[in-house]
Amino acid sequence: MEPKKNVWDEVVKGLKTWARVNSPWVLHFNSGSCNGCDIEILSTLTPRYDMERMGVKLQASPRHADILLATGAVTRQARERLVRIYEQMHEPKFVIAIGSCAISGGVFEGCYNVMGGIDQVIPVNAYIPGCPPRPEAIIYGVVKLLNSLLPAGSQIPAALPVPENTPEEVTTL
Amino acid sequence: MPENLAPKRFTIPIGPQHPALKEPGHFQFTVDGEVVTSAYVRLGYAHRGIEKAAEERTWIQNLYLIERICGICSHIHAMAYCLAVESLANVEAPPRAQAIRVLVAELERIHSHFLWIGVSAHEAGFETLFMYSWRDRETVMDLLEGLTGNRVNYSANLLGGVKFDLDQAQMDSIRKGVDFLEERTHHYLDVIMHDSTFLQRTRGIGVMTTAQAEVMGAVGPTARASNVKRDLRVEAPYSAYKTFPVQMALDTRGDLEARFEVRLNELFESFRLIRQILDNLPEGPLVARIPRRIPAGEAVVRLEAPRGEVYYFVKGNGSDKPERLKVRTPTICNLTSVIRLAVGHQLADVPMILAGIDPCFSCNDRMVQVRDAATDSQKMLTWEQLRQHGIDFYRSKAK
Amino acid sequence: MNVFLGISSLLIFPGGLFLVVSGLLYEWADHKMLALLQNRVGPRWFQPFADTLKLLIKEEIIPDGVNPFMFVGLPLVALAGALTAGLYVPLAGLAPTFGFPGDLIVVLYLLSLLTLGIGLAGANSLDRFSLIGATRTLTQVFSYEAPFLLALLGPAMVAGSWQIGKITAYAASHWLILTQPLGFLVALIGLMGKLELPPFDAPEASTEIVSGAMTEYSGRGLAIFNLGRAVELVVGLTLVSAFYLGGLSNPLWFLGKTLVLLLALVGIQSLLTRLRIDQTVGLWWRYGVLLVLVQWLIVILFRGM
Amino acid sequence: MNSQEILTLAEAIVGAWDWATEVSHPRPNQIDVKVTHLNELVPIVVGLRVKRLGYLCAIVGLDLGPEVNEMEVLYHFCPGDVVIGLRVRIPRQGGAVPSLSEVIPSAEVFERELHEMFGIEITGLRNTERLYLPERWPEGVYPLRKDFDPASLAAHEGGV
Repeated sequence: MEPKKNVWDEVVKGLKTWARVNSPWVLHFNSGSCNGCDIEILSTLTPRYDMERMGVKLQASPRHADILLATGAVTRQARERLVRIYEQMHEPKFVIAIGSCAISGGVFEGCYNVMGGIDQVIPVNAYIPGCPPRPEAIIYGVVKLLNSLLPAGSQIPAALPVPENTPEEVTTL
Repeated sequence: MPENLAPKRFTIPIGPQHPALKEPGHFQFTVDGEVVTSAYVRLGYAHRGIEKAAEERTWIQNLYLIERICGICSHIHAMAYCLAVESLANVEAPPRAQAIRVLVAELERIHSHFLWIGVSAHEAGFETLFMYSWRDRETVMDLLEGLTGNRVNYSANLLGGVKFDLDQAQMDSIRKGVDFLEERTHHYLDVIMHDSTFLQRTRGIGVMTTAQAEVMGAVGPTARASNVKRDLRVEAPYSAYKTFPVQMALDTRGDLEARFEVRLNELFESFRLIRQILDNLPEGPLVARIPRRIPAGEAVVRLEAPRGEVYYFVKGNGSDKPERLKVRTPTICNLTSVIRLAVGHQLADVPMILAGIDPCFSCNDRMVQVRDAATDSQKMLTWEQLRQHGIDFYRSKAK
Repeated sequence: MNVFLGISSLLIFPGGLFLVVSGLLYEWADHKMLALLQNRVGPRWFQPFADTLKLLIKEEIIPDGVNPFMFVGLPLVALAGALTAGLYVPLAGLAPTFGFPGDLIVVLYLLSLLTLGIGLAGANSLDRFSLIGATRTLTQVFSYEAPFLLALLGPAMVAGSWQIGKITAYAASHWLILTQPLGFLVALIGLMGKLELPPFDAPEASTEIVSGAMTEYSGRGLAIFNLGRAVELVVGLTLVSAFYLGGLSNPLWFLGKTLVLLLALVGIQSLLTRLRIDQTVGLWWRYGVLLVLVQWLIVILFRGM
Repeated sequence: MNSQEILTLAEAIVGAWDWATEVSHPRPNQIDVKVTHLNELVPIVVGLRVKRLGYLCAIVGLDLGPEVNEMEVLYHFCPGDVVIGLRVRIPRQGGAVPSLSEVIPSAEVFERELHEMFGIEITGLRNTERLYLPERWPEGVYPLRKDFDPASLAAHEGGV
């Protein structure tokens, strides 16, 4: 028989996910990228795209971060630093592989010092393709990852008022 | 406190993951209190083995590989590679293509310098300048996107020419964008020369004398800030720089403030050049035919990237794959000199000194300078060994 | 009845809950104004609440080579210091709940208890960044503490008592910002030093020493330290505005005054580059102390006449 | 000094009295010098340096392949728009090249890359630690040689 739904558990679980979804602190690690993706990540924090309206803040230490934005095909030298950084992060943690190098090694696939994608080293929750992906794509990827944590159907409130005449499919992320 | 950690001195690892570096580089600074006593760099985190990969790809496939050596100066790398291959096959790109290449190179220089102003302001802790300069940088990113379709890695080059053309509307939008950027650059130049707290972090810090810059082989704005006359666009003009000459922006003080001012003064030069190119863009085709098999031979090409002189060496053996491709990037020359400058400065100045040369590890990681034994940074060397090694190194070097 | 009133004033109204909530809201106001000055959109109003709640439910890791009792205890001590300081300060423009002659010194001591907690937390770990961060935090305490205290003692001298209640009563009648402008300036800048707002944020300069003393902390420890900082922001703002901007008044008008003060802080914050630790100490001991002593001289001469 | 003067000056330095060198001009602003005796390399470089032509641009290693069993090291000095190339041929196994780091400090970096990528011995180089290959790169494996195959790399490290 399905356990009786205890209202108090529901509220606590809802509160927890609400907190995690609305304050995703981000850490960026470049494991051998051509820094095209890195400057796009930085430009998501600057005035035009500004991820802080979603609560995203670039953190300095892996201990403070929830999401690891990993870019670049993992080079042999950066490999064990990436693993150590991933282990230093506290649960619950997520990894987003940004750029085609992070997904599959991209144009550097097959180079002797490159291990290929990030998922060969640490588990990855979301992939954002592109060389480099546009800042909008990075924001879309992060928001999609956050939406996946919410119970089905609900979404993060759009941080900006959506102008009236925008077509339907644009507003539903 | 465990005993091996109660030393007078620490080794402060900066990197490979560090908010000061947007790319992986591992610097170890031994500090006595707040003063740096010895410094060395261990890079190689962004080394992907591009030179080997270039030997297994055809000339055309290499173009896409070369563009991704560095995300910020991808056009300069592609342009250098194309010039090298064209000189091997002694094909000359048509004048219109050369002018467009120089136009995109100058736009990229603006984009790279604005990016650099923001990053080094962020290193100094001046967030507002970081936010403002990156907001203005979006203008030049839009121009580049309008021209080539992509904000970064815009692959404008083809072997023998350029991929796109400029129509009147694009030219007007470039002119409008350049006017706005020029007015903003005046504002930033004023901020950098007069903002007292910013001057406290840049004036008289990381001073490099002309002799030091000469001996250490510093290149680009870092060298020009120490009055070393090295600018390939003036000394050895290539492609369209012959028809559109450029003046060199020089400074004599050689400290961080001078490096800021040289880069900003260079921007005015780029704005003037872009307007000049737009006014008299030569007519003609966009691409010259180039054979699939490039004849055997060697070619050396040197270009002025935003960070300094980039050197390309290509050797072909008549097949459709290069036999050897060598790239020497500007950051490695500046890095060896700047690491020696860090000694004696406060730890707080070190990120600013590193940012002063606008390091680009992705370019640079094809090559690096390692000074300490290949020890894993986590293994605790006894501090005494570390410090002694540092001091011996510098005493022998200074002889 | 009196016990119930005491407990509720401790826990609910001017004490714990109200103080923490207003601290977080002030922190949001600080970030939002800073973002607007940098023409960014800035965080939503519930951002600090989400941050604190998320940090509280994060996994707790106690790194090795660290004294676990201090690792867990120090954040609590820091928050306790800040909360008790809140009881003696006229929050929301109402008279302070408790008061005794000399409680101004106690409040300032309790506030620096928070900074001491952060310094010790940094020194208590193996991580080199927190060691450097701890030394910087403590050196900075010695730089702004003296001028800040002297600047606050200016109004105390004029009011003739060291009890906050009496000083604010005296300040209600005459606006001390007009008579003691230098003292107000040093108090304002001293507040920025105490809260480690840029340009005085060398102790957690992210681009040099990751996040200073807080590098090893995450989860509960970091959340409690951030709460302590937020409460310190409220207490500091109410203290300076109560002394210099005309004492007590109805809560809405008092809220306006503290927000204007916060706007001034944010304005200075966004204009200046982070100063190196030796430059901050030099600035305080060269100009801070000088200004405040000149202010004292004027006050003594003027009152003496 | 315009490029013509630099060219004649470089020509004079390199071709002076009895250096065993063959000078050629593959391109207008370029001099290519084949240095046959290894021990003459450093004196020529000192000569260039003294006449202020010694801005070392790069050191290029060329593997001419197992059949020719020879390697070539190319030093490029680039004062102004002139490119002066010193070319030295060494045997593929156990070839050694004198280090220029005493004369030109910035050469140390280029030489260490050469040593690491081609396995060419550099006599007199102070530190030859691992440059930009990872710390656990197997000894004796030189990636830029023609006969390098990545499979051997995986076997060495167990596919790290």
